[in-house]
Amino acid sequence: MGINIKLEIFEGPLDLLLHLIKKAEVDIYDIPIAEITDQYITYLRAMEDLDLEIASEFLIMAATLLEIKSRMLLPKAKTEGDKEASAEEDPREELVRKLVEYKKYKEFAYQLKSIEENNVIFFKSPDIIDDIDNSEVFFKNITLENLMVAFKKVIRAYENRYNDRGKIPENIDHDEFKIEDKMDEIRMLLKEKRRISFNRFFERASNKIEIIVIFLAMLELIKLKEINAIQYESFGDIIIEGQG
Amino acid sequence: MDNFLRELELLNDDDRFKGIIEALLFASGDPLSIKELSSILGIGEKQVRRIMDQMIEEYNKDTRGICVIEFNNKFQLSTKPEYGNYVKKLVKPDNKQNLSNAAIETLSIIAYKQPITKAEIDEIRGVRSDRAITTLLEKGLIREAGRKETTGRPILYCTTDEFLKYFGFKNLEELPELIEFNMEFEEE
Amino acid sequence: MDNFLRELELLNDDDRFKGIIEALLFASGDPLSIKELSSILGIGEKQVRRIMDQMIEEYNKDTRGICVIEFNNKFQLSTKPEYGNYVKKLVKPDNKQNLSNAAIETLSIIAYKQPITKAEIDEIRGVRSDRAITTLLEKGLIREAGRKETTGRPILYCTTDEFLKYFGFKNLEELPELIEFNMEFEEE
Repeated sequence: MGINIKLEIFEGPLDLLLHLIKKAEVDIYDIPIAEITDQYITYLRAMEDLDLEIASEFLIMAATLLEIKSRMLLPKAKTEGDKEASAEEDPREELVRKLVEYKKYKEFAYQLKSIEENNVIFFKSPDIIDDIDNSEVFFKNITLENLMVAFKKVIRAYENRYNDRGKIPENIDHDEFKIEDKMDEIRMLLKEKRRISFNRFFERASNKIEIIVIFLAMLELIKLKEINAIQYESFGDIIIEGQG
Repeated sequence: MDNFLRELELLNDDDRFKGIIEALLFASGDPLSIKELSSILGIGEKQVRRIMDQMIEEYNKDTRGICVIEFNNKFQLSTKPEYGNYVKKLVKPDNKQNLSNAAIETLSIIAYKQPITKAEIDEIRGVRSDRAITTLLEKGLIREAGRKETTGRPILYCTTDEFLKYFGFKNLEELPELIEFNMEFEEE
Repeated sequence: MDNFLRELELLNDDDRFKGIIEALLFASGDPLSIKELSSILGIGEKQVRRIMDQMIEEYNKDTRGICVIEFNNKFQLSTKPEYGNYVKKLVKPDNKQNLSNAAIETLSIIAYKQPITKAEIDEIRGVRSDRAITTLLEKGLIREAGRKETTGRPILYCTTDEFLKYFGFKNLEELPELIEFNMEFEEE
């Protein structure tokens, strides 16, 4: 038929069928079964071509459609011309019933979805209510362990943020700076440039603690004979020099 | 005190009770039932109901950013939906990832046909709904509601208070109307 | 647009802004500064100030159970103190209560890093800790310990004897050790 089928995600065979019916602009109660069956199968083939896994439900529906199609081709049983009776024997009836039922919920789901999008509401966490009658406080949820876990979590989160920003915070003195790290930094700097003024190492330090840690790292490297500190004149600039 | 006087006094107190109820709902954060409010305030449930109706009305004013939501005779304060986008700038909605199409389809069937088994849902949707059901259970929008007395005694599912809250429904009776209206609209 | 017209337009919007501000204060829980409100609403700080003054006034009405409290140009919603006795009835019969996660986090930081300022705690937690600090002060788990000799001379906080008693520490040196031990244990 040469229809260009736009691949969409369908929730199931009924969803796909509804889509095809809507696209063909035909009455759901009088589906041109041959046409719709062809389109349905074309769709499955397209899925196959794209190596999409076709759920078994889709295949079962294809079989059902083919069965209905062939039953429609059979000569009609001779009835007394009673229209109602022949309508009852319509092989599409069961399928139509299912489609109509499914459509009802699909529409409802659509409505819920739009409510969901518009009903963005927020609540407030409960107040912590004081019970002043009690001189002694008891807490259900804090033990020493809780406190430590909370601390670990908060510090870890802080460190992650700190790494992300690459910015040194103000006023915080804790074990942010490790001698090992500073030793690595000094090694790196001396790799780029063999001789560096002593003072330059401290230029970017954010606080006293960091300065001390850098200094300790330097002493450590001197002890390990990885670097030399040279002062050419009294009170003159100290030059740090790498060994390698 | 005779009845007439008592009634009069209570009426005058309504305003004060409104203040107290607002304080209670605010402090609680969680929903409070008519029963709880009635017992804390020391007034009848009917009076609580009347005051709540007035409060819900009064919160509708434009100057209010919060409102009283009601579901299953419980009340809770929440921000108004129309300001949701502003609040989002400030507070990350926890867990407020929108539901998948499969989940919302499944939910709409459960909402309307509850209590219902998985097999019955699968039959209506024409596909399996296991994943959708798990998601809905995790989100607290549905819950298990006993077992159907039939072969295999399958689990029955129904919606929760959280479901009502999530979609802003007062109670389940509102739903059929919604779906019926939807159908008529469709037919035209 | 000339100034007069602009002023007029803004005035008409004030009511809507009041609603948005109430929603923001309600959902945030933490205090919000004029600056933050101004940036979220996209209006000037002066206008925010004017609206806040009106709001504070309006909340004084008897029918309101909550009010806006202001400190340091920051605003927060709170239940009115006169309804405290009713609010207390919300507390479950047993007198054990939960400390919020914010309070536990804040307490753990103060315990380990004391003396420490609020700004430093905020920096570590990445959020404001005003409410948590107030709670901990009220519970007697922390106390003010002088001021830091730096710009603004901020208040320093440290834990109290009550805190030690509660956890049975002999002295504070025990705490870091315990944490260190625990951390190592965790890494394995």
